[in-house]
Amino acid sequence: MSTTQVKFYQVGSFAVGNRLLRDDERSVQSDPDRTNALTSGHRACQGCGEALGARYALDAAMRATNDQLIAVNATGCLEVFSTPYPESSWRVAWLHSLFGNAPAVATGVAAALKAKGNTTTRVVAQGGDGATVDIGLGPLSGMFERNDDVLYICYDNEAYMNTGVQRSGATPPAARTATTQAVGKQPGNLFGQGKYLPKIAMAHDIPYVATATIADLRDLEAKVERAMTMRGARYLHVLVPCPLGWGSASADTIKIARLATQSGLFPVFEAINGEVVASSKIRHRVAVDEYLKLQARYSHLFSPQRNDQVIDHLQRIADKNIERYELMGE
Amino acid sequence: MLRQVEGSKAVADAVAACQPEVICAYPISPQTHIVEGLSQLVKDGTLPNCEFINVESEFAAMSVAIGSSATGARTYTATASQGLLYMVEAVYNASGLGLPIVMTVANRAIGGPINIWNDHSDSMSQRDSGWLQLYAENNQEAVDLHIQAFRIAEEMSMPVMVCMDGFILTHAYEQVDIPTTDEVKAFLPPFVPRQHLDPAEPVSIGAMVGPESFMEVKYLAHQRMIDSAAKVQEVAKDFEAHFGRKTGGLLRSYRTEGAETIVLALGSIIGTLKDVIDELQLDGKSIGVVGLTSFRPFPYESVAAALKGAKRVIILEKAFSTGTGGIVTQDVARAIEGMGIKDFTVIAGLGGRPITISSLRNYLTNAMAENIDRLTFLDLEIDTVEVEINKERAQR
Amino acid sequence: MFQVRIHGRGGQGVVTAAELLAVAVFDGGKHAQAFPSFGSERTGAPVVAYCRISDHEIRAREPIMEPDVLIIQDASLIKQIDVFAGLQPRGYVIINSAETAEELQLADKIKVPHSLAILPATELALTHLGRPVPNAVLLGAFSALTGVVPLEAVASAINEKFKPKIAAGNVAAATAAYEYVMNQVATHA
Amino acid sequence: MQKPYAITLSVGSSLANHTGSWRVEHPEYVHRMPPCNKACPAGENVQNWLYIAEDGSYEQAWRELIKENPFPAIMGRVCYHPCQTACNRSFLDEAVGINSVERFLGDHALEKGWKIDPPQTETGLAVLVIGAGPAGLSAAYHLRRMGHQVVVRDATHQPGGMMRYGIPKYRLPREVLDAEINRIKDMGVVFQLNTRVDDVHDALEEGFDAVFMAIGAQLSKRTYIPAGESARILDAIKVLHGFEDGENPLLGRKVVVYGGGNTAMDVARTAKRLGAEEAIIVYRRTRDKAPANDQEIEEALEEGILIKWLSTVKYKGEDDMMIEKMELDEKGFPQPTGEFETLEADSLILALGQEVDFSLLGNNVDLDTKSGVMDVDSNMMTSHPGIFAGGDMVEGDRTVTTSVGHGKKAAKYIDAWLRQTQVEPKVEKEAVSFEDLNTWYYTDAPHAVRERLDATKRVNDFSEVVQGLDETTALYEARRCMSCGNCFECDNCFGVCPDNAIKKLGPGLGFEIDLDYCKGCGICVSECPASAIEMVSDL
Repeated sequence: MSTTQVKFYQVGSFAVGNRLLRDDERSVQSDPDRTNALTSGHRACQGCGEALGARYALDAAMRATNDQLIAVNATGCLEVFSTPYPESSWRVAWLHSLFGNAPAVATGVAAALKAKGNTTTRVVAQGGDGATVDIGLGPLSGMFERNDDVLYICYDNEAYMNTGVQRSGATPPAARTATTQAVGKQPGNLFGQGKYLPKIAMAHDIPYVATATIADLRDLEAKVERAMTMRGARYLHVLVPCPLGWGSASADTIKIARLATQSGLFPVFEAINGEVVASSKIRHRVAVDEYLKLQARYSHLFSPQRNDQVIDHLQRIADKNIERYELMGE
Repeated sequence: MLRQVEGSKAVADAVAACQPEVICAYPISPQTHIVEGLSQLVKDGTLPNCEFINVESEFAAMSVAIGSSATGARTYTATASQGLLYMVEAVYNASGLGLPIVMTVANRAIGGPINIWNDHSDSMSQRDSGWLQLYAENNQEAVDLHIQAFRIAEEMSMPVMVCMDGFILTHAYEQVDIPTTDEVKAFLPPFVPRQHLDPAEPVSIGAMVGPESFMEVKYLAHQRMIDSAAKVQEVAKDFEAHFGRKTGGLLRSYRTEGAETIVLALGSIIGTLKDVIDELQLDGKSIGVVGLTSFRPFPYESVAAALKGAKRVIILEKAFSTGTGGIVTQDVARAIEGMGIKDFTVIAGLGGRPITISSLRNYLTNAMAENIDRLTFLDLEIDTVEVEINKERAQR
Repeated sequence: MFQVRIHGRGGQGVVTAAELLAVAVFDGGKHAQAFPSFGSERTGAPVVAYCRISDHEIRAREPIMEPDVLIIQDASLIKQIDVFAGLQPRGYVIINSAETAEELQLADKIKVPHSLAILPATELALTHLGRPVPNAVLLGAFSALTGVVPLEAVASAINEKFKPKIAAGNVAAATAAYEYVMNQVATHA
Repeated sequence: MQKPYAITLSVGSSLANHTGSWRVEHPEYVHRMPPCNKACPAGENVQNWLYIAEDGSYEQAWRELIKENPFPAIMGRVCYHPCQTACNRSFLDEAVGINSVERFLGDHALEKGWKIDPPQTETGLAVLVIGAGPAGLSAAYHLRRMGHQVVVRDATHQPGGMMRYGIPKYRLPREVLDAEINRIKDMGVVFQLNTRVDDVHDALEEGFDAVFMAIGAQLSKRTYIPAGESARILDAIKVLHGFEDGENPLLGRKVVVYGGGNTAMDVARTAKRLGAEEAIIVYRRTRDKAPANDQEIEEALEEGILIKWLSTVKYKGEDDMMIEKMELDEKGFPQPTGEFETLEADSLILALGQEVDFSLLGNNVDLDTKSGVMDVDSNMMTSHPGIFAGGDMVEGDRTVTTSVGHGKKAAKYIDAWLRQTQVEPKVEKEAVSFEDLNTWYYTDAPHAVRERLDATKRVNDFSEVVQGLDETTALYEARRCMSCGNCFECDNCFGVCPDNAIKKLGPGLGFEIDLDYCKGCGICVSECPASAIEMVSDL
C-alpha cells in the first residue's frame, strides 16, 4: 500500500482547520495569528452573519496582500456596529464615506495609490445589499465599467437591516419585511421583482465575479485569494444570514447559509470575464422547505397551513438555479 | 506667461501647474472646457503622475475625490449647477472628513426650469456645506485663486470651492498670466495630509458619532472655518510676494475712500461695476465698490472695515433665498450691525440675464437717492409678472 | 474701446473668429476680450460672438449692444434677424456674400454709404483652403476695412490656432480677402 | 498622523467594549460518551485511543488502550466488535474499522516489544485467580497493576483457556496469544499450570486475601440422539481441545456438526482443514437466529462448508445419519415437518453449547448458583466474602471480550474489597447519537477492508485467515473516527465565532471561551461536528 500523506478524513476540507492539517491545508481562520480585521467588541447582534463574513473576507484579503490593504465601507449595519465613536473594531486602514458611494470612494483610493506608484497596497470596498444593489448601483457600475482595481464585496442579508428590515432589491420573493408585510393577497415580497447583482456584474465583463456564503469558509477564502491575484474590477457576493431580519435562531446562522446552498436557492459559482467557469456542487440536496422553515420571515408559508403554491414556486426557482449553474455533480 | 486664452483653458493649465495626483469629473456646461483641458494634459503626458477618472456622475466625482484625498493624493474636480446639487451629499461628507479637495464651480443657475446660463444659485446653495468659497472677478483671479486654494485647503485640511462665473469667465478669451509649474512649486509645497489611509499606520476614518460628541465635532468645524479667514489673507499676501499680483484674499475695495454709497458684489460683475463707478464718479457721485472674494469664511470684520463711514451699502447678488431675498445680504447686515449703514439688495443676472452698464447706472443713481426698495430685481419684466401673479391668485 | 460683433450660424466658426481676432489684437500688444453669446445653439442656428478691443484693461462684461463693427458670416441672416441692431452711426459692416449691396437690399436696413465691405468669403475659403469656412477669411477683410489689426497679426493668430496646412490655407484666403477689400475701398474712394 | 476628533478612531479600540454582558448563556467544552466506548464489553476508551493514534502516536495510543484491556492483538482478531455495531459513522457511510486498528496497535506493540510498566507500589496483598482464560488473565493483569501479588492456577498445561482451546489458530495464531500472555507474566504474575483447584476454601486458607474464579463453561451440553452400535458421536470442545494438544481426532471423510454457534463453525472449519472432504453443519433454526457471529458463518460458507438450516438430527448410523426438516410456527419456533433426509456422515460432532462444570469447585460447594451459572452480586462477589467470579461461569455473553471485561470489573472490586474502600458507582452516561453530530463537516470515506486469504488456499492449512492493516490504512481508518462527544480540534468553533470570542490554545490544548466578548449566540455549538460543546445558562 502507498505511504503517501493520509488525508484527515474526520473533516477533510470542510472544517475550519485541524491539528493534523499541513499549513497549506489550513484556512486563514484556523490561524491563531489571523488579523481579526474585524475584532472583538463590535456591536453586531448575536450570531451576526455579516460580522462573520466581513472578518472571513478581510482576514483572507489581509493575508493575500501581506496586510497591504485599504478597506472602504458603505453605510449600513457593518459600518454602524463596527465604528461607533469612540471605538473601532477594524484592524485595517478603513474609510467610511456614504451609503451609496463606496465603489467610487474605493476608485479614488485606487487612483491615488496608482498616482503615487504604490502597486503593493490593494483596495477592497464593502457594503450590504442595499448599498450595493440599490443606492450604490450607479457608482458600482461605473467602477466595474472602468475596470478600476478594486475588489467589491457585497454582504447580502437580503434587506435593509440597519434601518429595521425594510425590503431591498435583493429581498427574495415571499420574504416578509417591514415594507413587504405578510398580509394581503400576496403576502411578503412580490414574485417577479428584485435584481441579481452577480449577473449584472458579469454583464460588465469584469475579470472576476463570484458568489459565496459564510457556510463554506474555505471556498470564500479561496475566492478572496483568487480575486486578489487579479487586477481590475472584481465582485464577490456573499450570503450572510441575519438572525434579526430573517427571524432565525442566532445559532443557526451558518446552518441557514448552508441550507440556502444545498437547496439551490443560493447558487455558489465563479465567473471569469463574464463567463461562469465553476460552480460548487450540492453535497446533500434538500427541499426549499428545510431552508424556509427556520426563518420567521417565511412563517406565513407554513401556518396556518403550508402554502403549497408559493413554496412550489420557490422550489422551481431553486430547481432553475440548479439547472442553470449545474449545481448537481455528475 | 501672459497669454490670450479662454478662461477654462487658463484654469486647466493653472490646476495642472499645481500638480494634482487625481482629477475626476463628470461633464456639465459650463465646466466642460476645464476638464477637457485637464484630460488632454493627463493623456498627452504633461501630467505624468496624475490619474484622470471619467466618472458616471457628480456624486461619483466627489466620492472619488474623497477616496483619493483620504489616501493622501492632491485631488481636484469641477462642476456646476445641477451637478453640484447632485453631489451635495458627498460635498458635505468631504468637509466633514476634513479632506482638502479643490473644486471649481463654473457658476450656473439651477433648474427648473432648466437653464444653463450664469448666476450664483449653485454655489450659494452650498453656503453651509463647510467648504470655503472664493469668487473670481476675472480669469486672472480665477487662475490665481486655484493656486491659492490648494495651499489654503491643504494647510487647513478643509475643502475649497473656487467659483467662477459660467460662460462669462469660463468661455471668455482674455489675457491671463499663468504661472509655470516650477513657479507654483515654489509657492505650493508638496501635499502632507493631516491624516490618510495607510496600511503601515491604519486608522478608521468616518466613525459614527452620537449625540454625546456630534455638537463638539460641528463646533470644531465652525472654529476651523473662522480661523481659515486668517489663512486666506496670509496665503494671498504670500502669493503677492511670489507673483506680484494682488489677487484673492478676503475682499478688495475700489474707490471707496469717503464714498457714501458702496456696492458690494461677488464675481465677474465687479469688473462691469468698476466701469460704472468710474462714470458715476466723473459725474461727482460718491460711490465705490467692494469685491467680496471670500464668501466662506465670511469676513465680518473686513466687511465692516471696508464699509465704515458709508451711508448705505448696495449688495448685488446673483442668487437669492426665495421668499426672503439676498443671501450675502444676511451676512453683510450682521457685519455692519449698529454702524448706521443702510443695506439694500439688488438681485441681478439670474439665469444669465445680461447685467448692462445702463441698467446699473440707472439703478445706482436711484439708489444714491435712496429712491429704491430694500430689495430690487434688476431689469425685471414687471408687466409680465404682474399679469401672471394676478392669474395665479385668481386661480387659488 | 472698439467693439466687434460677429453674426453667423452654428458650425461656421463664429466663436473661433472672435477668439482669433482677440489673439491678433493681443499679439498686436493691445487688450482684447472675446466671448460667445452663451447658449446651447446647435449647427445651423444663428449665433453671435463678441470681441472688445482696447488699449487698457477691459473690465466690463455686458454683451456688445452698440458694436463699432459687424461681421456677418452668413448673408442669409440679414433677412431673418436684425443683425444691424445698435450699430454705431459710423460703424463698419463686413458681409460674406457674392451679391451686391443692392441685391442684398441693404438700403432698407442701414444708411448706405456706410463703411461697408461685401466679399465672397466662402468662395475665397474654398479656393485657398478647400473648405467653406469663412471665419478666418473675414478677419482679413476686417484688417483691411478697419485697420485696427495688421494683416500680419491676423496671420500669426491663425498660425497659432491651426495646424500648419490649414493655417496656410486660411492665411492665403485671409490675404486674398484683405486685397479684395483694399481694392473695393479704393474704388469707393 | 493627527487624528481629527471623533471622526477618526484608533484601530482595534473596540476591545474596550466587553460584549460579554449581552449574554444569557455561554458555551462550554464537554466530554460526552461515544457510542463505541459505551458498547465495549471491556470498557475501552475507543474514541480516545483512536484520537491518539490519529497523529501516529501509536505507543501512547496502545498504552491508553491497555489501561482497560491487556490483549489488543487478540481483540483485534477475536472480538466481535460491538463498538463497530454502535459506531455513529455507520449512519454516514460505514462504521470505523475499530477492530482492525486495535489489531494494528496490538501487533505493532508486539513488534516493538513494548512492555507493561510494573506497579509503582506493592500492596503486599495476594490474590488467587483460578483459570487462565480471558477473564482470569484480565483480572490478574489489573490486580497486578494495582500492586497486588497474583497467582494464576489452571488445570491445563498452557494458559489462555478458551482463547487457546476454543478458538482455532487460523483465527488466533498462538504466537500472538502467547506473546500477550507473556507480557502479563513479565509483570510478575505467577502462573501455576497443571494445577487443578479442587476447593476454593483451601485457597483462602493458603493465605490468599481474595480469590477470583474464572473456570469458564467447559461442559458440553448433551442431547439424546438414537445411534447405531459403531456410530461416531463426538463433543466439539473435546475435539478442539484435543487437537490443540496435538491429538488428531479421527473424523473421517464426511463430517457433520450439530449446532449453530461459533464453536460449531470453528469445529467444522477445523475438520475441513484436517482433510475432511465434506463438512456439513446442521442447525435447527434459521441463519438469523444462529448465535454464531455472522462473519464466521460467512467465512465457513466461503470455505465450502454446507449448512442445513431448520434441520434436526434424528438418528446417527455408522456412516450415515438422518435429519428432519423443520418449519417455523407463527411464533417463530421450529416445528417438525415429518420430512426426513439421509446424509453420509463418518462422524457427528455436537456443538450445542456449554455449561459450567461445578464439580471443579470441589465437593463442599456452599456457593450459590443460579440457573446453571455462579451467582454473583453487582461487585462480582459470590455469596462467600472474598470469593469473586467472572467470565463464562457467570451470567453474560460468552465472548472473550465480555470475559476480559469481567476480569477488569472484578479486579476493581477485589481491590476495593482488599483495601476496604468503596468503588464509586459508575454513572451511566447517555451515548452521543448521530443526530447530535454536525456531520456536514465529515468527508465521505468508506472504511478500509481487511484482506483475507483466498478460501481455497486457506482450507489447506491453519494459517491466519484475516490479515492485518498496514500502517497507512490503519491510520486512514483511525482518522475516520468522528470523535463523538469529544473535541478533536477541528478549529470550527474558533473560526465560526462572530465575536472572535474563542481562544485557540494550540495542538492538544483545545480552546477556551473568552467570556469578555462571547455574546452567547451558540453558533460554535451548532457548528461543532462532534457535539463537544454545550450551552450553559448564565442566569
